Order: sequence, then C-alpha cells, then structure tokens
Amino acid sequence: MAVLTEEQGMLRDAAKAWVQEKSPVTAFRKLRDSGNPDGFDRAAWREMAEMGWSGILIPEDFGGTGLGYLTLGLVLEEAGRTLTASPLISTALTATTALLLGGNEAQKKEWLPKIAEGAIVATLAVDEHAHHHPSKIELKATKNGSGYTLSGKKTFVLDGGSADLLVVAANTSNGVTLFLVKGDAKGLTKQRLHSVDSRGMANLTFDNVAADSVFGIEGQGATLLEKILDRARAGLAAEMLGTATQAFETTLDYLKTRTQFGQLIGTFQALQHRAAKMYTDLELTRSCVEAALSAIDREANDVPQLVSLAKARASETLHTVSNEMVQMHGGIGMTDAHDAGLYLKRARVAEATWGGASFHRDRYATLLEY
Amino acid sequence: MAVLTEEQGMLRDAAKAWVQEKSPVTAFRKLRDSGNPDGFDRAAWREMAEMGWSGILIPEDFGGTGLGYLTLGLVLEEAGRTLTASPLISTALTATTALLLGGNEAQKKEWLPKIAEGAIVATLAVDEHAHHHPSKIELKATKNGSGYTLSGKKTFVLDGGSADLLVVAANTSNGVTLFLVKGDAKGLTKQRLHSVDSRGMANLTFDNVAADSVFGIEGQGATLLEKILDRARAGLAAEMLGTATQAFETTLDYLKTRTQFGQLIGTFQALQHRAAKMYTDLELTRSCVEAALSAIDREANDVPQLVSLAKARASETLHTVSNEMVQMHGGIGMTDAHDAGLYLKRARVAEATWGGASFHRDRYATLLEY
Amino acid sequence: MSDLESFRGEAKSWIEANLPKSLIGSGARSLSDEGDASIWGGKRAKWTNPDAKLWLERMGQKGWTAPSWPKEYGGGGLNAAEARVLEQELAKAQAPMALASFGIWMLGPVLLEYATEEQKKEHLPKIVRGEIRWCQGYSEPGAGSDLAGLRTQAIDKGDHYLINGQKIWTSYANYADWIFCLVRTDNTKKHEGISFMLFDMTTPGVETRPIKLISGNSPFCETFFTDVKVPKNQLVGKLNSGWEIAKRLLQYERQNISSGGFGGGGGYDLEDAAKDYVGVENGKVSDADLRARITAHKMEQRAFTLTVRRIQEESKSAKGPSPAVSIIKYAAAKLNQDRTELLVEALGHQGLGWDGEGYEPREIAAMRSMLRAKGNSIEGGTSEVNLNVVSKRVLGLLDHQ
Amino acid sequence: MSDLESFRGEAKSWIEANLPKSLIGSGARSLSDEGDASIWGGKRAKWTNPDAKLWLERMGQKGWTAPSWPKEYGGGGLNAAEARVLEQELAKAQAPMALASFGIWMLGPVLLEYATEEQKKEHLPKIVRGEIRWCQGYSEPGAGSDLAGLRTQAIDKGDHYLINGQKIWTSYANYADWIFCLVRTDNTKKHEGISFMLFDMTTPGVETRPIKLISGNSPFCETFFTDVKVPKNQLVGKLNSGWEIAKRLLQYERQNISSGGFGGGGGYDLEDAAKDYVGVENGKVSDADLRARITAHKMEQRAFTLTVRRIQEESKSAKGPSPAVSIIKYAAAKLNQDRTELLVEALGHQGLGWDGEGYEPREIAAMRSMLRAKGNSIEGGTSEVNLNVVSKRVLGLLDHQ
Repeated sequence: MAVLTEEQGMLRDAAKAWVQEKSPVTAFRKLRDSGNPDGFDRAAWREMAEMGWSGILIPEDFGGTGLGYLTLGLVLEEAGRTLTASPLISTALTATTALLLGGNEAQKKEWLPKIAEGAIVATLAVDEHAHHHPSKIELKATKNGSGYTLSGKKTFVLDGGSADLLVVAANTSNGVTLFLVKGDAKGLTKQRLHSVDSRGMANLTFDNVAADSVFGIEGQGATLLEKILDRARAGLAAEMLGTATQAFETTLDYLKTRTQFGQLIGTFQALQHRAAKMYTDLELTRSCVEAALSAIDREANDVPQLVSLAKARASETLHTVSNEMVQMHGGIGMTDAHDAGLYLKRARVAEATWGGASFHRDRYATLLEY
Repeated sequence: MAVLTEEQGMLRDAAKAWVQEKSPVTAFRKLRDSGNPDGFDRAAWREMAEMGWSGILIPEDFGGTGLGYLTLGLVLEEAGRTLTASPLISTALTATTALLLGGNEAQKKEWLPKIAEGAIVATLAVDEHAHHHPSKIELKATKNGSGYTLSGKKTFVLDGGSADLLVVAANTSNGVTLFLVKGDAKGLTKQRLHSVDSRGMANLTFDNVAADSVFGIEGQGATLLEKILDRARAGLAAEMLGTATQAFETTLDYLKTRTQFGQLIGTFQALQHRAAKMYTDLELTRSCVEAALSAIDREANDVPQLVSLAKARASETLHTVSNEMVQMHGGIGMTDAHDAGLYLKRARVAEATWGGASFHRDRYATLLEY
Repeated sequence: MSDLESFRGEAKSWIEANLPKSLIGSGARSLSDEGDASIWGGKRAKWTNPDAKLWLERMGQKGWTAPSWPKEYGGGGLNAAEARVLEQELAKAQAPMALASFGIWMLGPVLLEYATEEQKKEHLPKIVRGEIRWCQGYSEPGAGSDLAGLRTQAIDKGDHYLINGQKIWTSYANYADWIFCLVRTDNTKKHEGISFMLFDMTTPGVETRPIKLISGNSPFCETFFTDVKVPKNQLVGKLNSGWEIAKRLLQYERQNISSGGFGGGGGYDLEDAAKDYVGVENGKVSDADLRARITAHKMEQRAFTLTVRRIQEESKSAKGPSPAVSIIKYAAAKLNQDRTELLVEALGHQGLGWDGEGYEPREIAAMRSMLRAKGNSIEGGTSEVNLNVVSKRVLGLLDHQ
Repeated sequence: MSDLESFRGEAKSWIEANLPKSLIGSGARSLSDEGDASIWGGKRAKWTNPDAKLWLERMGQKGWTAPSWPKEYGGGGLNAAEARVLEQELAKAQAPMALASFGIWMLGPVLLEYATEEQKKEHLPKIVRGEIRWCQGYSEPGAGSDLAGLRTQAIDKGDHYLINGQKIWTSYANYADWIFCLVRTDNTKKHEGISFMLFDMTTPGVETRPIKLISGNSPFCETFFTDVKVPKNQLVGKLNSGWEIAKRLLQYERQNISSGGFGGGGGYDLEDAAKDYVGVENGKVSDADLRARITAHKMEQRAFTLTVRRIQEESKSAKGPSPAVSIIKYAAAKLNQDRTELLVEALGHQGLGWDGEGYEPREIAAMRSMLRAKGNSIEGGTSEVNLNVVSKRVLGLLDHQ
C-alpha cells in the first residue's frame, strides 16, 4: 500500500466502510438478478456523489475536491472489492478526465458541476469493433454550417445506455476529433447489451447526429484521446486490483476452513505455493497500479509506459486469481449461487476493456521501440 | 512407447545395454575433460558402426539395413539418455538423409557404403548466422566451366571440424542448390568451436572452393533442403526425448532418496505436482516424436507439421526438465561435479539447433495458414 | 486377418442398410450439458428426430452400442480388433453416436466385473438398448474429491436397506431412471464401510434438485434420499466392498470423460475466429502475441490427441485403463480451459455476452463454454487429485508424513 | 527538515572533495562471483586501482560504509532520513560502492542486536573500515535449506571450544579473514542445540576448498574444521541460542541478496540483443514470439523494481526487514533466470559458447550468467522455502499434519 496522506487515508477508510456496509457483493447480485437496465443502482450512485466520490478529480471551482487520480484509485479499489457497479469509471473517471483535458471553460462550467453533484451519467465512446483499437476511428463527422453531423457506430460503450452526455471520437477530414453529444440527441440509437458482467454496456448508432460542441483542437484528437484513455485504464486497473485482492482473500479464507482428506486444504503445499505466487502477483500489481496513478498526478512523462504496465499486469493477475478462485473452491465455486462466478465474469470484461494484456504488452514494446 | 516390431525391440534393447555399459554419462564427462577436438570418441563410433547403427537408414544394396527413421530414433533416444556424443546425428541421420533424398546413383554408391562402415564423418552445412534460417542462404556458388566455386561462410556446423564430407547449401543465380564438398577441399577453412555442450561444432569459411558434385536439381535445392532438415529435426527430437527422459528419471530418483526437514523431498506435494506435470510433458512429447518419425517412414504429407510439433515440444520439455533437474537437486546440482549441468548444457544447444520452439511454433502456424 | 476383413464387409453393408439417411454427417454434437437430448435414451427421452430413435433401436438390437460386451448380455460380442473396425466403419459412414450412456461408459464395465449373473441379465441388456438411463451417486456435500467422508446411510432392515442422506453433483439425476450409488453400511470404518447399490429413481423418497452453474445451465443435481427402500438383491459385490468397485469405476469415468477431450466451444475454429475478429496482416493473425499463444495451444492439443491414440494402442493388451489415464484427464481439462479462454479472448467484446441482442448465438455459446470448462478440472476428480494420483501411483512418490 | 537539507549540503560537498575523479561513473559492477575483487576489502584485497583503496579508506573513516550504525562502533550514526539523503547524493555523484561486505549486510546488524559490548567494539569498526572480510558458515553437506540437521561440533574445553566438522556453500571462504559460524553445542536438541560463533580463518585446522560450479567459476567453498580452537569470548549471544540469531541473519541475507535483483548478464540490453541477433521488421523484433516473451519479462522486471521501492518506503518505519522480503527473493531469482535465458535465446548459437574463438567475451558471459543464475533460486534459501515462508508467515496457512 502506497504511503498515504491523512486525507487519503480517511477517504480510503470511509470508502471501505461504506462499500462493505452498503454495497457488498450481495447488492451486486441483487442488481444483476433484478435485471436493472442501467447496470448500476442510482440510489447508491447518489450516495457516492454525496460522499464526494464523483468529484474527486474535479477542481473545487467546479464543485469537486480535486484530490487526483491516486485518491480516486483508492475508492475504485474498494469498490472493486465487492464488484460495486457504478458510473465511477464512466463518469467520475473517464468523462471527467476528457472534460478536464479537452474541454474549454464553457464546457467545463456546464458539465463538471453536474458530474460532481452526481446529477448526470457521462461516458467516452471510442471503439467500433470487437477489440479495443483507438487508432481505428471510422465514425464520420461532416462539417455542416457552424457544426457537424456524426454518422457511424460505437460499440461496447460503458454505461452508454444511461449516459446523459457522451464524449465521442470521430473522424474528421483532418484526423480524429472529439465531440460532446447529449444522450438524448436526435438520430442517436442506443442498444443496451447484456454483457456477462451485468454492467450497463451499449452499442450506439449515430444517424446524422448534430454535434456542435467540438472538443479540443479539431483534427488533433488522437493524442488527446490517448491521454484520456491512459487515465481511464489506470483507474480501471485500480478497480481490478481491488477485485483481484478480494477474490484472493475470499479464496484464502476458504483454504483455511475447508477440509478434504481430513486436512484443511490450505495445508496442502501445492495449494500453498500457488497461493504464495498469487500473493506475489498481487504485490507486484499493486506497485504498478500505484506507480501509474501517481505518475499521472505528477504528470510524469512515462505515464503511457506505466499505464500499459499497470493495465497488463492487472489483467493477468485478475485473470489468474479469478480462475484460481473457482478451482480452489471446487464444485461450490462452479455454482451460480457462489460469488466466484461473479468475480470471473467481471474479470473477463475488465481485462478486455481499453486493451487487454496482449494489447498493452505490444504497446509497451512499441513505446520502448523494439 | 510406440508398439514395436520384434526387430525394433531387439535393437532398442541392444542400444540400451551398450549405451549404459559402454557410454554412460561418465564417458561423456571424460570426453569433455580430455578436450578431444572431435567432440566424439572415434573408438565408440567404430563400435556403433559395427553394431550397424550408422547404416540404419541406408538400404541393404549400399551396405545398410534400411530400417528407417523410427528405428534410428530408438537408438538416438538411448544415446541421448547418457549424452553420448557421436556422429549419429550429423552422419547417420542428416548427411545420409541428404544422400538418400538428393544424391544420384554415383553419389550414393560412392558415399553411403562408407557411412555404413563408419569410415567417414559427414554433415550438413546450412546456417550462416546465429539463428537457424534456412531460407536465408548467402554462400555464393559461381559457375566455373564444368563445375562451381563456393565462397562464403557456414556457422555452427555439427561435427564440421572432423567432417570428411559436407553437404553444403549454396546460392546459385537460379535459387538454392546443394553441393557435395570434401572435408579437405582446397580453400575450405574450419574453425573448431568450444560450444557449451562440448560437441564438435565448427564455423566454415569457403574461399573459392571447387565443387563439381551438384546435388539434386540445380536451383531447386530449397525444397530438398527442407525435406532433409525435417528428417534431421525429427531425429534430433528423438535424442532430446531420451535426454529429457533420463534427466527426469535421475531427478525422480533423487526425490526418492534425498531428505530435508526430516522428510524425503519427494513427499512434498509442490514437488510432486511439478514432477507429475513433467511426466505429462514427457508423455505428450513422446507421442509427438514417435508420430513424426513414423510419418516420415510412411512418407505422410503432414510430415512438416508433425516435425515442427515434435521439435518444438522436445525443446520445451527438455528446457523445463533440465531446469528442474538443477533446481530439485539443490546446491549439488549447481556443481560441475554433478551431471545436471551437463544435461542443461546439452539441452540449450539441442533446443537451438535447426530451430527452437519459437521458430517451430511460427512455422506450424504458417503451415496452417493463420 | 481375412476374418477381420470379412467382418469389415459385414459391418459396412449393415451400416449402409440400417443407418437412416437423415442422420448421415449429423455428427456427434457436443454432449456437454444437453441433459435432455434424446441421445441419452432412457424412459423419458424426447425424440426430436424419429430416425435417431430408429438408429438406436437398430444399433441396440445388434448390441453395437456396447460392441465388446458379451452377446449373452445384449452386447456385440466383438473382440478388440473387430470393435476398432466397427468404429472405423461407423466413422467412414459419418454415422452419429447412437447412444450416450453412463450405463455403457461406467456402470456396465463394473457390473461385468462384480455383479451377480442375475444382476447382469437384469441390467446390462437394458443399458445396451438405451431403455434405462443411469446416473451416478458418489459425491456428497462437504466431501468433494474425498469419498472416504461419505455419510449417506443404508440401514439393514432384513429384506431391504433403508437409505437416508444426500448426494451432490449427480449428473442429470433429474433425467435418470436408475442410480448407481455409494452408501455407508458401516460407520466404524472409512473406506471399508462403503457399499455399492443400484435403485430406481422413482422409488418413494428420492428427490432431485438441479444445480445452476455459472454457465447458466444445470447438468448436475442435488439428490435427496428420505427412507428410500432398496431390495437387498440390488447390492453389487460384497457388503462394505463398495470402495473397490467405486475406484475401478472412477478410472473408467476419467478415461471416458476425457479421452475425447472435453467438448463444447460454439463450433468456432480457434484460428479462424482469430482471423475474423482480430484481423490479418500479410497472412498472419495481426495480434502476434495472441497468435503465438493460440499456436502453442493448438500444438498442445495435437500432442494430446496423438497421446490418447498412443495410450489406446498400448493398452489394447493391458487389462482395464492404464494409470496414465490420470494425465489424460488432467491434460484434457487444461486444454479445454485454454481453448475456450483463447476463443473468448479472440472474440473480444463480442465474446463477452451473456444473452440478448448484439451477440450472435455462437458468440454467447463461446462465453458459456469457457465458464462451463472451469468445471472440467473439478468434476470426476480434481486436477489436484489427478496429479496426486500420477505422482504416487505412476511415479511412486510417497505421502507426506 | 532544514537540518536534513543542511546535511545534504555537507554530504554533497564532502563527496565532491573526497571521491577520486577516476572512480566517477565507474558504477557498481556486478558483484556476482568476482570473489577477489578489491571491493570486498579484507586483509588479502588486491587493489587494482589505488583510488578505490583511497575511496574505501575515506568512506570508512567517515563511517559511511555503514551509515546508520552508531558512531561509537565506527558507523555513520545517521538516522534513516539522513541515510537516504546520503544514498541519493552518492548516486548523483555517480560514486561507486566503496565496500561490498557480508560484515555490513549480515553480521553487523545481528552483532548490534546480540553481541557483547566488547565484541561490538572489537569487530564492528573493522567491518566498517573493510579491514576484516567475513564469510558465513551455515549450510552443511546433506543439510541444504534445513539447518536443524546441523552436525559441526563445538565441544566445551573449559577456556575454549574445540570445533570439528564441515561446512559447504561458504561464500568466498577462500578469501575471508574471519567466519561467523553455526555450530552444534547440544546433541540432545535440534534448533535449541545450536550456537553462533566467530573465529579467525587462519586458526590452525581451518581448510577451504573452492567448489567449481556449472558456470565454471567458484564463488563457494567447502570448509573443513579439524580441532579448531575458538576462545570462549567469541561465542555470540547465549549458548544454544544460535538458531534465533541465525534466522534473524537469514532475513537480512535474503533482503540483501535480492533487493537489487541478482546481477550478471554480460552487459547486454535484452531488447538490443534481440534486435541485433534476431533482426528487425518494421521496427519490431522479427521473432514476434520472442518479442512478446521479452516484453512480458521486461514488464515483470519493471513491476519488481517498483515493488522493491514501495516495500522500502513502507518498511522505513517498521523494525527490521518485512516478511514480504521473501517474495522479493523468490521474484528476483526467477527474474534473473528468465532474463539470462531470454538473452541466451536471443543470441542464438552465438550465445551457446563456453570459451575460445568464434564467440565474443560478452556472448560467453551471457551463457555463463544463465548457468550461474540457476543458483539464484537455491542459494540463501531455495524458492521452495521462500514460498513456504510466504504461505505460512504472510498468508497464515498451516503446516500439513
């Protein structure tokens, strides 16, 4: 665990307490079984906003606390432990980052306070196919008098079904440009998806959607997009670290209570060594995630490397731990009634989101030019 | 173990008996420490020839027994168990295959009987750089009256220092052509190498070496070369299987005798599971090696796939087992006085020879067109 | 030899004459979890295709659903060589499997070995003809891989046993007609206090409750026994000798579960899926990292298939399954898990759907197969137990003191 | 705070004044197996560069070879914050390590904790100044990771102990002046019968024999004791309380061995070697499979470095090394083995040379580092022991009954 300021420590403890009490895994299971179309609990989201979580990245002038990414990471980690599904990733992390890095004063004034209040859900729409591929933006933006019209599709947009505000990466004649689009814009169709993690994902179709609110410099969106994505990936990695840590701890408890062949299964050396290796992986992953988040807060120049490191490691570790959670629980871990399956399903989607281990290994090597 | 004919069974038992008695690992260690420049024991090679091993691939008309590749594989496997270093691979397997597949009657008549007698050492010279790369032949062959002159280099030629006969892959204006070159040819310089496995390897320099004996059809050598290499790789994989099997069995014996913390270390479950996985790897590898060798004997059309499978698997398995041999022996395994190091060193060279796991994985995928 | 060839002729022509055209090439679909598929036979079989019923009847009459069982018990009475020939001819004719049956794969072999003449005559023919569908009552709550902890009680009531207790992971108990079941008949011992019994699932006091898995389907049940009366002649082997029978049967089970590898995966070819969903650059899957891992897996798969064939050839002569079968089960489980994971990875977000719009059925099938495959290293003996068995029975390593 | 900054100033100017120019940037070369390198100090140090001797003398005088040890014992008397500042300034100035010493890394800390005033005054200053080079007498033949089986005898002869027995894996015993040694002083007990003693390697009856490793070099010795007389005041701690001291010291050893990771590897940068020896296609190493594995390793290496830094920051306050150190040792060993293996693979046949013509020195060094690295998961506690320690001490799992 990184060395925290007093303020960070208090926030972390508050988050831990709230999550354990108000949003345990049973809450997520209830959400899943209720077939809630949003994929998150709006009442819980309001509470989070009241506690200031939606505004952790937002400067005080816009109604937030401006505590930064490492701090938001602490909250995401705690939320990840119990699979708490909320717009923290889509809205408080990703869309907020986009507005902070790319928005002009007017845009910030209009939207950031609403996000801080928890009044809106906002998200980033980047991919258009099965795999994450930010350098392949085909959604077309055509100049149209003062503004633009957007036509094309976006796939697997997090909280895309319930989003009031969308940051959309589009292809303008001169390159990639980001646009702000309202969730109820004319010509925008949302197809809610039942992804295996039961989070609210949607495919979006744009049919001549009017978008006047250009974001950053026209045609220069590619670099901005990468900066936004790196911050989103680091935050997601923090959430995944929490999920993996809890999956491991739950499994460890089971090893200490379950007996087979007249022995606690935790006394079998083969399982002990596998547990010790998972612990090692988790420790290494924590270092990467915390390094990436604080590099972002410091605006260090190796952010892209550290983020790919963190996202790749978090993906690999969560993959292993979620598999071992099922295996070490044995038959009971295979039943829908047990939580192991929920962790496994959350894991696979998080791994693929904004690039999996394979994507980020290649990116890491490319950044180091070999 | 494949189901063997009586003849194969007898030959295998004879090989096992001779190797254990006449050529145990201590013999190889003596050879290494004696600094024998050939990298093999000529007296032992004579005995092998007398037992007919040098002629297993050679038809009876040319003084051999023509028993085929699976049979030669049985002998190579036994030889591999004790790290027996001999020209079996270079001469009885590789050069013989080249003569059988590419030689005309005259060439076969001249050389095959000598090989069967064990009178000469012959080998294949293909690579020119650090890595195996048969599609990259730069050694130049220039037409010169009736014959050719060869200029360029060949690297890491097995038994190249003591070879009386060389099969050389050269670049003719119209493609790759194979040539027969005598070991004492004028303009040929041999640099003997001290590779870590203490086998006789050499770098060869060709300075306008006269070579009139063209091999197969001029310019069509690439396909022929691949066919020769596949047979060489399969045989080498059989030897590696033997090496890995013995390394495993030696380690298994140690697990059954060594005590730590008042326990036989073989009773520690973590080591048991690693041993069981190695056993699984060895069983899978055996299937691949035997399948490749019998496919060659049947002249099946999936030989290239099966050979890449066998060589890749043998490389991976031997790699793992040789590492575990050191680790499971602990400190004693790190000493030069123990055999583990000899197996480790043999392993690494065999892995790299004619393409390692990485090379053959890529080849396998390419053969399957994805 | 020529006998064998003439048998090949007979088989060939019989198949031509009796295999309904509609079934040719309909293939052995993945059995995994299609609990109510007619291929399992039994009293409650749902015959979606009457030709499938016809095919089972004809194969059953011939005894070729259990080719190597003795004729007197309804089997085909073929020797090993003939059985292989039949297999080859059925494959050539693209005949689908006529019957999937735990009775044939597991129960039959041990009945032949341990049952009374009366029991064999009673049960084996019905198994061969697929009239009775069987399920296996082994695992109990709290004792997964460890059968010594078995608690289900069978009390001697003179003319019958009275059974009370609970089983779990009973495959398709909700579709089965009869169960072969391990029960405790002596509380003073562990393994030596277990007996092997057969009884009708319609007996009063038997209740089954399907277990929903993470993959969304329910191939297993919890099974409850409340004062279930079992006639004494339904005990197999000697009283308290059930453990020996159980171990024998587990061997057959492991061999069977996996010698074909585990099924499932939504009918994708792994490398084609990678090409379609990831893309191709000069002939190669454009994600080189994924391509390398897919290749490593495909080679492992090939090595596995070659090994199964080799072990079968080698153990022709040997009596019963070889201990090496344990590595088969372990390897098969890992392979199916690797394959389904790689497939899901290759499909990207399209492979992460649970149901509904936006996903093709086979994309959803891929995800569910990946989830279901996690059970492969748990059911029928965990991979950990398999590795223990290999290290002790095959490698001769000792137990920790 | 301003105190700290003023100390930074002092340190900076002192280094400028005292660091011989010839040493600037000469870097901390890999210590592994350079047994006779002057950097190890001691009576028999070979001083190839007089400036290195000068640098050691000056740093020793200042006590900065052991910055946080008390001044009274020759140490620097710095607090943790100051010690870090000194470290930073030395790094900035590109000063090479002045002294490599088991005395500083291992023996010193336990002497400070367990030794008598007299012993501290006697030994610590000489350690700080690099005058006496120490070696460690722990392992014995037949008892590698398991010290409870210790057999070397120390018999009470009134005014001295008489030591007979044999040690193995004694690092650089052939270069050492003194040894800290575990001996058995009670045969009726196991761990409670061990004592911790110090003695001079020139004492009659001490013999060392270097052990040749598979890598060709000999960083370890067999060490024989025949009727070696050790004065009683050279016992550290109470009689038969050596086990506690030994465990403590092992912790320092593991922390030290690996917190920097293991060295060695022939001065190649892994990805540059791959580019040079394998080739490049549009900017990427042309063997995509190897490239992916190199990258996975480099990321693991980066994660490790970040973790070492984090653990150090976190354990500032904590007393002594944290148990998480065990994962450091385990991870460091694996990383160095992976790195050296990947390097050898990248070099192809050029990386498979033992000596002689046809290979560059650094190519041979790469091979030998790979071979030497196999020992990293054995020396100073095997990786298996490390994993046991993590699962028990960190994860709280119990011993198998």
